[in-house]
Amino acid sequence: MADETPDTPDTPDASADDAVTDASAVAVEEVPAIDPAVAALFERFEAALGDGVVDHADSFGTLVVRVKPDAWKRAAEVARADLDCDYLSFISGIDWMPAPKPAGDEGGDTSAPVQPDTMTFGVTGSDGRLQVFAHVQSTTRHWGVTIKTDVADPAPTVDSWVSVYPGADWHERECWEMYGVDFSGHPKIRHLYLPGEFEGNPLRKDFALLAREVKPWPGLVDVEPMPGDDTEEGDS
Amino acid sequence: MTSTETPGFEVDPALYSNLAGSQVNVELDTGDMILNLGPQHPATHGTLRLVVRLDGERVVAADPVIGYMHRGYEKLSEFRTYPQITTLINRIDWLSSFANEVPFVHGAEQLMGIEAPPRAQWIRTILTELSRIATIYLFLGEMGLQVGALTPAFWGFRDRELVLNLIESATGGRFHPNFNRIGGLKDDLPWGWIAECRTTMDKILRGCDDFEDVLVGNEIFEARTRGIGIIPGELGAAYGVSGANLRASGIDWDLRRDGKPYLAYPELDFKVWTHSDGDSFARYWVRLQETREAVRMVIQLLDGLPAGPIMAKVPRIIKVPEGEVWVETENPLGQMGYYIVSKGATGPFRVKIRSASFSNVSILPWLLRGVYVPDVITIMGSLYFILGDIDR
Amino acid sequence: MIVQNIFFWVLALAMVLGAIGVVRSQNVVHAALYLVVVMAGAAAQYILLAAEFVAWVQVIIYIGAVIILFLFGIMLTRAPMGGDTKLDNDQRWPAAVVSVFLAGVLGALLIDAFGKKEIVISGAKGEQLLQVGKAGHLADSIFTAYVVPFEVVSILLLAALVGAVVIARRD
Amino acid sequence: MPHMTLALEIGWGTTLAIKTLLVLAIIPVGALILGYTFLLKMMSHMQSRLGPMDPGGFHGWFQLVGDGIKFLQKEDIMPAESDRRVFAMAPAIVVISTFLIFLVVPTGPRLVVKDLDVGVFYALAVSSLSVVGVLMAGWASANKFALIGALRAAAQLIAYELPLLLAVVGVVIQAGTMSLQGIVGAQVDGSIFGFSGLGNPFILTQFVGFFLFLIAAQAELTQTPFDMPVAESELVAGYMVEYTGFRFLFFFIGEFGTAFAFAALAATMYLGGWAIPGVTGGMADLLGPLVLFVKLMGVAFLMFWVRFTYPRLREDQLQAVAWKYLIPIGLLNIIVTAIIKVAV
Repeated sequence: MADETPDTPDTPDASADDAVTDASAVAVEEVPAIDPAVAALFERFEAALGDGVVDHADSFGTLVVRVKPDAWKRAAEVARADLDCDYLSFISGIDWMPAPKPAGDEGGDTSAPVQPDTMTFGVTGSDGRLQVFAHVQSTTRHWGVTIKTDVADPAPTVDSWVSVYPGADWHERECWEMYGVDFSGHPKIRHLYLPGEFEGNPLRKDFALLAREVKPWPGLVDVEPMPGDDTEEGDS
Repeated sequence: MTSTETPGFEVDPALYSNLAGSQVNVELDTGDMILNLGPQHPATHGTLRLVVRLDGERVVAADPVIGYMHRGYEKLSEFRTYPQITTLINRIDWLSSFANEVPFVHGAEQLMGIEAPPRAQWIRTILTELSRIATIYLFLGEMGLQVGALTPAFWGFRDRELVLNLIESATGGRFHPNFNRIGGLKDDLPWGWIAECRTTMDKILRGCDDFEDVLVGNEIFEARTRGIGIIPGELGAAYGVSGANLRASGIDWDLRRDGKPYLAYPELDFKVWTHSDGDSFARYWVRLQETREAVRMVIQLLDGLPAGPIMAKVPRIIKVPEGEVWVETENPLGQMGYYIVSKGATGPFRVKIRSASFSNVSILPWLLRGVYVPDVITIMGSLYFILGDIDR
Repeated sequence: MIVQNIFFWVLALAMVLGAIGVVRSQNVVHAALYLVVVMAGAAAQYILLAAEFVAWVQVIIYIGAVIILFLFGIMLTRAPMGGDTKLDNDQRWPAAVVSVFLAGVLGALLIDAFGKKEIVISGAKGEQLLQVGKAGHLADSIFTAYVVPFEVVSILLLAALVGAVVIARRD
Repeated sequence: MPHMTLALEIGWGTTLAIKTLLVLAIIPVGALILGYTFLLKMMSHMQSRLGPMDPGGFHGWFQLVGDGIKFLQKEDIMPAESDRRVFAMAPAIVVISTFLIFLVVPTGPRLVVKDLDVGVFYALAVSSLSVVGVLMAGWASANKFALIGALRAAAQLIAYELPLLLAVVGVVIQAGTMSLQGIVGAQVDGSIFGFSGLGNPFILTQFVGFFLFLIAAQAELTQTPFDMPVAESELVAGYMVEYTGFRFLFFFIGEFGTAFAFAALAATMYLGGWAIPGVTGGMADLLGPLVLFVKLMGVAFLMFWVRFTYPRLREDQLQAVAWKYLIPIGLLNIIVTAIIKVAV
């Protein structure tokens, strides 16, 4: 999958002055130069975790590491012990599948801001549509690392972090109900936001947003002109 | 008192086990009681439900039940364009909505590779600090209300109004300014605003002194808050408790100083206040100092406000290149972060919203064990959460 | 005298009804509240007997403290809302017999002892009686004629208090 | 001239009616005065509130009337699970106990409903009745918050009745009587180090008792810092949480009426009551109520000042304050007073 992984677009700050009229042309694919601090952090991480690491990247100055599913909990322990990441920022999931368009192309684009139809996997890639990712930080060293791992599509399961970071409790409950990812070792996984009898995993891409089904996205109309951008007045 | 729970939000069933029925107790022990604090309760700032199991007035176990206000912003964000999302995220922490916009807009700007001009950055910083003052100032008053002193709460509302007026006159919105644009700001500051801001800052400083006189120096306030709800720093961090709550536990960590540089903070001179006790009093004290510090920062910012444009050159239809970015800022309630995944469309593919109160509140079951009912209110008040920030 | 007698009978009726309410009530809290009626009736009877101080002692001790403690204890341990049926049992008739018997014995005793005695609260004798009921006279009696019993009772109560604390301690 | 004497010699029935009417009127009026002066005006100034200063024009005089009308209009709601009879009776008991206190408060040499021999004792005894009403309200509401509030009220009463009594005992010893009229008389006739021009207001000799009394009264009235039974931030309104409209108004009147009564008691016992030096006889009867009212407002000001300034103690802290400090201080005060009384 790595071949279609789009790497971080190299967009130095200087380009801000250039008037970019067509944003789609910006996505220049280029191998990024890893920040030395991030590289050093990754070396520490890899030294401790060993072959659990699948891939890594520097995403705007933040180290993103993808680990093997069976190394997920070990990654947390390593982050906490060897990287001094004592602070748990969040644990969440991501569904890389493009959202289906139930009404078809003729019925108007219901999944409004148009997303690509093909499945792509973002930074550090993925093996399947579902991934779990977390961000941990150090309050003393002031660095942070995003850790990702792949989970199986049917019956996704991954180890719980509760024993490493007690705060993982609620995050994992949220991830469980939103993505259907089970966390083995979690003391009592149950609904957090949703009522007990709720069915489905709302944040999966195939879970339709009812409001959009009822009232389709009208499309981009009446774009407010930006200050200093009075070249194209009127409707779009 | 049966354990039958009406269909709805799930409560930890362990809370309901072995509850004494209406039978006569031979021993002197009294039966445990389940008390629902909320979803409608004045101390929960919204619709948080806290199910506590009580032995007399002592809490045996507590389970916060959230989700009564869950609006699914993460899902909604996948169906909105970037400029539309700022309208949504305004409403996460509705007391400091301007500060919510900043990290998101900042993230989108990073992905697009543009940077707002310095004047816009400084005005953003001013408004962020003003939101911080507005939010925390209300806390300073409301904390009095939580421990039973009515008067400071009104002072809090009174002076916050002045700050809200400032925000309104600059942005047009008191609560939901929606003032940030990707690449800058909607407008420049109105004429006369800076002078107005300076007078207001003076009043805020005086108000802080009043709070110090009425609450911090009060024996009853100290008796009610000192040693109540102690969060050990290490445990707090592991729970993801952030902001003043963590700094009150002696952890010297402020994203404005220690995080990736954002806005005008690297150019400011400010002190990060910490307290070693980690109790409710420490949290109050740290926030009090932070309000003063924020006033100092606003004055510095007003002094050094650069001239120039307030908007960078950006495309009319915003399409964000493919990529992922994690942005985090030090918001009034703690660490606010967005993990934005873009696939090159006009809207994000996935937005993970990391809100401060969610993690701050998740420590409650641990923190509330063994305290008295009045302390529950003190602790919840001193953690200072906004329901929108928990439920998103 | 007519007025006093009318008040006496009205109060007595209220007290009897209250007392029946105490034992008949299916709800402990109601029973305790009926007990308030009985106690208040007793206090009013003291006033009729010109024993003003005792009357208010009755109010502050029995209603203000004892009943409050009853209610406090009931509500703390079990506070059934609505009718609680646990208070009834199948020993009603024996209980009725016992209570009628007790009432008969007590009534006979009282009539035998005080039946012929008329309480005069008017004229010189009445004045004297009013003086006896006053707090000053009571205090004089307690601290002169009855000082030893008073102290003994004090020590007894203190011992009971300490004993209660010891029993209630949880260690 | 029978029609002339008719005006002077009023029959006991008429007196009783007048007295009853007066007592019945004094509670709502007193509650209104305190509510207006302190709750609306003083608190509004302290808290920079705009609302209560607005209705009716001048200083928001209409606010309290408006509040009253609002309460009367509200629907009378009883919780479905509540014990309806007990629920309905509870506010009445609270208010009645307040009414009864006023029977013994003298407002002039002859202006007293009934100068009981044990006046002080009587006042404290009937004031403790209100807790029965509070417990009834809390239990009958079928609401856990209400129940906790009621239990707190009961626990508080038991803890605070003692310091209250002990504080009063000092005054009783010094005056040598429990009659409130007698206590006023003792203060009028007393002298300070031989100087009798001002009498001897007991606040000078019994200032410890005065503060004990004020603190304990604050607890008895469930006012901040001892307002745990109502504790609006934790128990929402404690035992009153299920009450609406007229029944709630009863509690409100009871609360402020009792504050009025306790301020009157404190003014009578410690500040000389209706008496001002040099005024006696009919003039004192005429000025007495006014003088008492001024003193009473002074005491009430202290009470409400504390109420609007201080945070609330926790229940266990309250018990600690009562048992560890107030009761020993009260006992000490009695001992010292008694020794001085016997020695001098």
